[in-house]
Amino acid sequence: MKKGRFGKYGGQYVNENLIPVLIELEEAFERYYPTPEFQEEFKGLLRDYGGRPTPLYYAKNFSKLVKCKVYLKREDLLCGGSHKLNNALGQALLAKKMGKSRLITETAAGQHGLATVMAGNICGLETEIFMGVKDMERQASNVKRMKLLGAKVTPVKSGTGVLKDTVSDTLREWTTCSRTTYYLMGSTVGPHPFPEIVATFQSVIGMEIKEQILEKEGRLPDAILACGSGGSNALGAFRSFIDNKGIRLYFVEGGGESLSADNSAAAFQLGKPGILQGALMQVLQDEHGQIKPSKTRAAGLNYPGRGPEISYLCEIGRVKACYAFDEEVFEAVKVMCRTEGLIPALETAHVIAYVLNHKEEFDKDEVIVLNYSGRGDKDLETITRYFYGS
Amino acid sequence: MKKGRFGKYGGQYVNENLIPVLIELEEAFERYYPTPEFQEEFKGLLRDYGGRPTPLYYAKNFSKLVKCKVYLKREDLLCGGSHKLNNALGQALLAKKMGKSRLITETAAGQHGLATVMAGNICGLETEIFMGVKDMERQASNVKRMKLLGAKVTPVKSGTGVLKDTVSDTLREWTTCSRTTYYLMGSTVGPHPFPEIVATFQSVIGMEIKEQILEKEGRLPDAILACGSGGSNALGAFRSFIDNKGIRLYFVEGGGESLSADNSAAAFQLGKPGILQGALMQVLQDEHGQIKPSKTRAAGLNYPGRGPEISYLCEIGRVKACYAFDEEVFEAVKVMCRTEGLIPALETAHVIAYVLNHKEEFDKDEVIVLNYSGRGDKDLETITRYFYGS
Amino acid sequence: MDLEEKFWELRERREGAHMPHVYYGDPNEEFSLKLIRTLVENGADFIEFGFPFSDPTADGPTFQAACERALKKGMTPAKCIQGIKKLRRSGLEVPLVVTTYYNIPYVTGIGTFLSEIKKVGAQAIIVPDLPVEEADVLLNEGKKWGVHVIFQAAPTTTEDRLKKIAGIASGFLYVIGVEGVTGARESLADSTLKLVNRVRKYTDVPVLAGFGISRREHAAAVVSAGADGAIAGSAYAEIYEKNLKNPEETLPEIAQLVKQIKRGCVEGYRQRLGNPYDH
Amino acid sequence: MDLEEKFWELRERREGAHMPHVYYGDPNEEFSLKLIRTLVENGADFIEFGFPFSDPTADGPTFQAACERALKKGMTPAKCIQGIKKLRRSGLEVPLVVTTYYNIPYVTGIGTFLSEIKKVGAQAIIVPDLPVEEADVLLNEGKKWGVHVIFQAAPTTTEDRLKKIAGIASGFLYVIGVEGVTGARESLADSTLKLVNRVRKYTDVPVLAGFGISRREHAAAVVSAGADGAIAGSAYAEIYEKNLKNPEETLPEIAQLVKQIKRGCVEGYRQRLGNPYDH
Ligand SMILES: Cc1ncc(COP(=O)(O)O)c(C=O)c1O
Ligand SMILES: Cc1ncc(COP(=O)(O)O)c(C=O)c1O
Repeated sequence: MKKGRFGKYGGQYVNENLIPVLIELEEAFERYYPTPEFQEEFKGLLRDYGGRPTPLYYAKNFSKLVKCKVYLKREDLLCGGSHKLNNALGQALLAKKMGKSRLITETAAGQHGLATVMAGNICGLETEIFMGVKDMERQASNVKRMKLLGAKVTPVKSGTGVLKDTVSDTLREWTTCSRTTYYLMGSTVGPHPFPEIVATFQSVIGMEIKEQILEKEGRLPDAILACGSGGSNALGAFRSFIDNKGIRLYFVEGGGESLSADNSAAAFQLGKPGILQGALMQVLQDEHGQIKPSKTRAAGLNYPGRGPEISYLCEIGRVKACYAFDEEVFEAVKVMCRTEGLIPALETAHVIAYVLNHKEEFDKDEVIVLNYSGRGDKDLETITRYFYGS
Repeated sequence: MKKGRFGKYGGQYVNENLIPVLIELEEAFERYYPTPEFQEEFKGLLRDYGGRPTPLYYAKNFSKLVKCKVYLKREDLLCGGSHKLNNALGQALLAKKMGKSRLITETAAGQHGLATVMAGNICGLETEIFMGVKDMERQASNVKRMKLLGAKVTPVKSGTGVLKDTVSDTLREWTTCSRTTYYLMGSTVGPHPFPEIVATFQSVIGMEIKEQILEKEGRLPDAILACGSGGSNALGAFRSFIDNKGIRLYFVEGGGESLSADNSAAAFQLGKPGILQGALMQVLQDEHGQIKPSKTRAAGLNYPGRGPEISYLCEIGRVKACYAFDEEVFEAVKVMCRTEGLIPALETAHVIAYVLNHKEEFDKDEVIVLNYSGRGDKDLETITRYFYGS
Repeated sequence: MDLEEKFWELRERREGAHMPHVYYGDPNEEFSLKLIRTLVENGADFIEFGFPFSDPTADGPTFQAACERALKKGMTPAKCIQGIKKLRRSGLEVPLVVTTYYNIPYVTGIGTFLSEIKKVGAQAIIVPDLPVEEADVLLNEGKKWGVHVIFQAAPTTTEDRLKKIAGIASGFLYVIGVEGVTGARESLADSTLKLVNRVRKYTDVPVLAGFGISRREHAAAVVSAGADGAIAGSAYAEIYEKNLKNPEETLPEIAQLVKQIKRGCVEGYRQRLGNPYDH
Repeated sequence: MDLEEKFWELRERREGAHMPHVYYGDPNEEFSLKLIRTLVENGADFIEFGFPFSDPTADGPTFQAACERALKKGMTPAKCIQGIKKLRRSGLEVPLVVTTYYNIPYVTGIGTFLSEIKKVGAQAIIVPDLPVEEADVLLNEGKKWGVHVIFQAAPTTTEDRLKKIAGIASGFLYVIGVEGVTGARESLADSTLKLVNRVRKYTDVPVLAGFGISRREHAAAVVSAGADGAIAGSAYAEIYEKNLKNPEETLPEIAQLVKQIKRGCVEGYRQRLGNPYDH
């Protein structure tokens, strides 16, 4: 496969100004990442700052409902409350090695923005976060967190004020300052080498799953499931298992209200290949090639594109593309609360909902792993408003 | 030392109705706790559900400010966001072994209530949480979390609607239902055997510190510092080191606004020995023996009593009793945010403030450990209102 | 008059004893003095004289509020002691039993506290948060100063401990009728009756039953079941707390209730005399 | 008229070229048609005919808003093609350069798209999010259909890549003057001038400089520094967007500006002829 490509997906579809910095980035990643110094610093921070390894938890009560053995890979316990820090720490270290003095990024749920400013502070880098005005309202508490940590949070009003518009604005900003500034991409999207870099930093998830499940069960799991939009937590969990064809992989995207027009974020159901924000990938778009806004209650899944690698893996059938509707997702939150005492992020609740509503796909002797990508603190308002109306 | 006593402190000062259940509890703890089955289940849950061991993080940027080597024991990364789960899981398991069907407890910051309903759900026990009306306002987000997890949250209006009143009400409730219901005490306070049970379950913190610091530094630390009111996180951190007289131990309580009348929670500075809610301990009280309400912005430190064991250790000089004022505490939050990207709980920020304001007590060759008891998500509103006014 | 003497007198009169429980200073001192006199004039044989405490963990909402009001008005242990003195000076003769939580005598010093209440004319002390296991100091000082230390037995108390409590009981034994805290209750728990009988196996010391007694029939029931009398407290407070501005106006109603409950104590005693389980 | 021919003609006339950039359909089709005619009548030598795209990542706020307005009004690639057809039918002769983001031709099929724009009379295409590394298909199809593929060079472009870009440049080379996105700017970055000179080392293909040009002096400066012309876009949109209800009213002002900028192009060219760095 050509470098930067996953099948036909991927590439570097950005304006000329950014190409040199992408080449510089690719070189820097290849130079620094494999060195023992980088590995030691990265792994040290993941362990001591981030709290890795995160546990693989056998959810006994939840398993009873599903009628098979369900393990949760507890990325919610990672510092910051989601898997995002794996990537943010890795890239912030890389930015420091490259001599950049500033990080910029975009965020939707705020989880990635939070992870970025945390990593920035650790590495002594300034941080500016672009966030859609609508998301700033929906995820107000994460805005407070980012500001408190010292990030500049810049509201993005263009478009509909959600993630897609914010990525565009961050790319624009990067065009003006790429010599000094590092764009810390938040998911396995964007131009090469971002999808590869992000997946590599996230792949620690799957490596741990492998070791942990072997220790607990003496065998590999029958299936691994993850939610996603760009695909970073999913690829992080899947990468160690892709060659092992016997292991079923499920990718659950945001179904939104319904699969009817403009009420969904289910790009694998409703989209087609297209170029958005630097890469060829599966994208929600109209028949003319205009990108459609996505819709889901989970801010972190509210992106019309699927990263190149997950697009490819779903296209070739290695990963099954699934979805869950908002209503099912809220019910899944409640089930996880009551059975295991855990409030999942709305994003994470998609994978829980899928399992609860497709029990028949899992045999009673099977062992399955849900990548539990984040905790629901950021969604607390939304969830309580949904259930109690205030 | 007499069982249930730490020097003169401790005891079982409760009404006759509760004595039999306390005896039953002591017997059950002595019977079940040492068994391999209990240990395995407890440690398994702490590891896979809770996320233990929590990291010991060398805070490089923060250390530069303090001018000695500062490690943070990251209890904020424990599931639920504070050290409280160590104890809640242990006692919930014990309650289950004792055949109780229901947990009751009181909470101030909401952290212990949260930990209790989590543990309750895991163990299949009903949960009722008593919470002062004032604390329910101040810690509204934790109330939402507890309700979402299925706990019944009962407002306590008596007294001034804070922790002290809530403990009394929970004791009263327990008097009516001790045959079926377990009172899951949240700190190292209350009648024997609670202080011993809670400290035992929390002592995992210090055992891990010992192992981790030996691995990282090849030696034991020069000092360990913890915040506290009842003392559970402090004793958890200290217990492994008490016999090692060369290690300085610091206990930081809530100084509140000032040490002048009724503006503080600094019981070691302003209180004297007395009997409150089941035990003889250091207590804020007037000259007639009426208990005084405490005052601090940190809900979790807002208790007029210091548990028997920490009262004793401070009395004999093994632990140094210190305090930090509210204003210093908010500044400390900011420093930790900026240097290490971490938002501490207001309780935890007391120990950070103490270190920042007493640098001269720590030599530049020294290695010190701050027990980082919890994250600040629950205090986000209070903190941002303090700094930004809204 | 000492407790033994009083119980002797009541036995002579074939009456169960009635001890009302009052938190002194609620809502103010003068009212408390009048209340106590009213209670005694209308049938109270003993007075349980409560020293208000900030955190009365064995008390229900009625008495919590009573303590809070009294403390807000500036009530102190010293003023309580003065209150007893006033009552004695004004000729009150019934035995006075001081009730308070352990921190109050603890900060004064147990011996000092007991000597002071003794000096002004109290005969006994109840400390609801002090089980026998913690009571060595209080017992010693009580003996030294001649103050009875009254212990409680509860429905949850095991046979072993009941024996122990009965063994050191002096003055009388306080039987807590319910698993719960103080407070008037509609129906009298079965457990009160059972517990009175259980206690009887181990001691001849008089037994007073309390918690949840608010009516004549309650008193009659516990006394006929073997208790030597009944204690009621929150039931009285519930009357005057409805008119805190002019609590004196409620004294006639309180007088009625104390008469009723005392009547219950008498009836119960007479029933018991015809009762084969009586010894 | 093809690009070469146009540049030949301009050289003959000793003029720098001016290419205004317009997003078609903003705020509606008729206005765009009038705007383009106005621009051409007042000095535009080429028209950069933008197909609006939902996510124009190389465009600044002015053109983002332009795309958004056009799309909201229902603009589609098919209508854009019809627009070109209308312009040609009405006699417009200047070369037309289509600009759009890669997804638009991609979903239609690159070949189909190029054949269609060629058929209606466009001469070239600019795809701002398609660097040379990704351009094989577009280049092949461009050759096949006779559509120039215009590449861009930027201040950040390294020497190696500049050589490569210059090597495959056809029609003209688009020099991006600033590290940034489209949008009128007050002062013309030094970097534009430097980059024009850097490019000149590697190619004789005409060079048009764009991004940030909004005044006569800007145009004069880049052309005198060696560019063959200047591109301006947001500067025009900024005029009519102030009066979106009646954008036609702003056409005189736009006419003035295009005249000015064209004059700058001419002046710059004449200066350059006396310039020792000119080759
Ligand atoms: C908790 C959580 N899970 C999942 C996602 C989706 O991102 P990705 O597809 O990159 O894993 C997000 C994004 O914000 C998130 O916050
Ligand atoms: C984060 C945190 N730290 C410390 C404390 C104080 O409790 P303790 O003294 O039992 O450690 C609390 C209590 O709620 C807390 O939430």
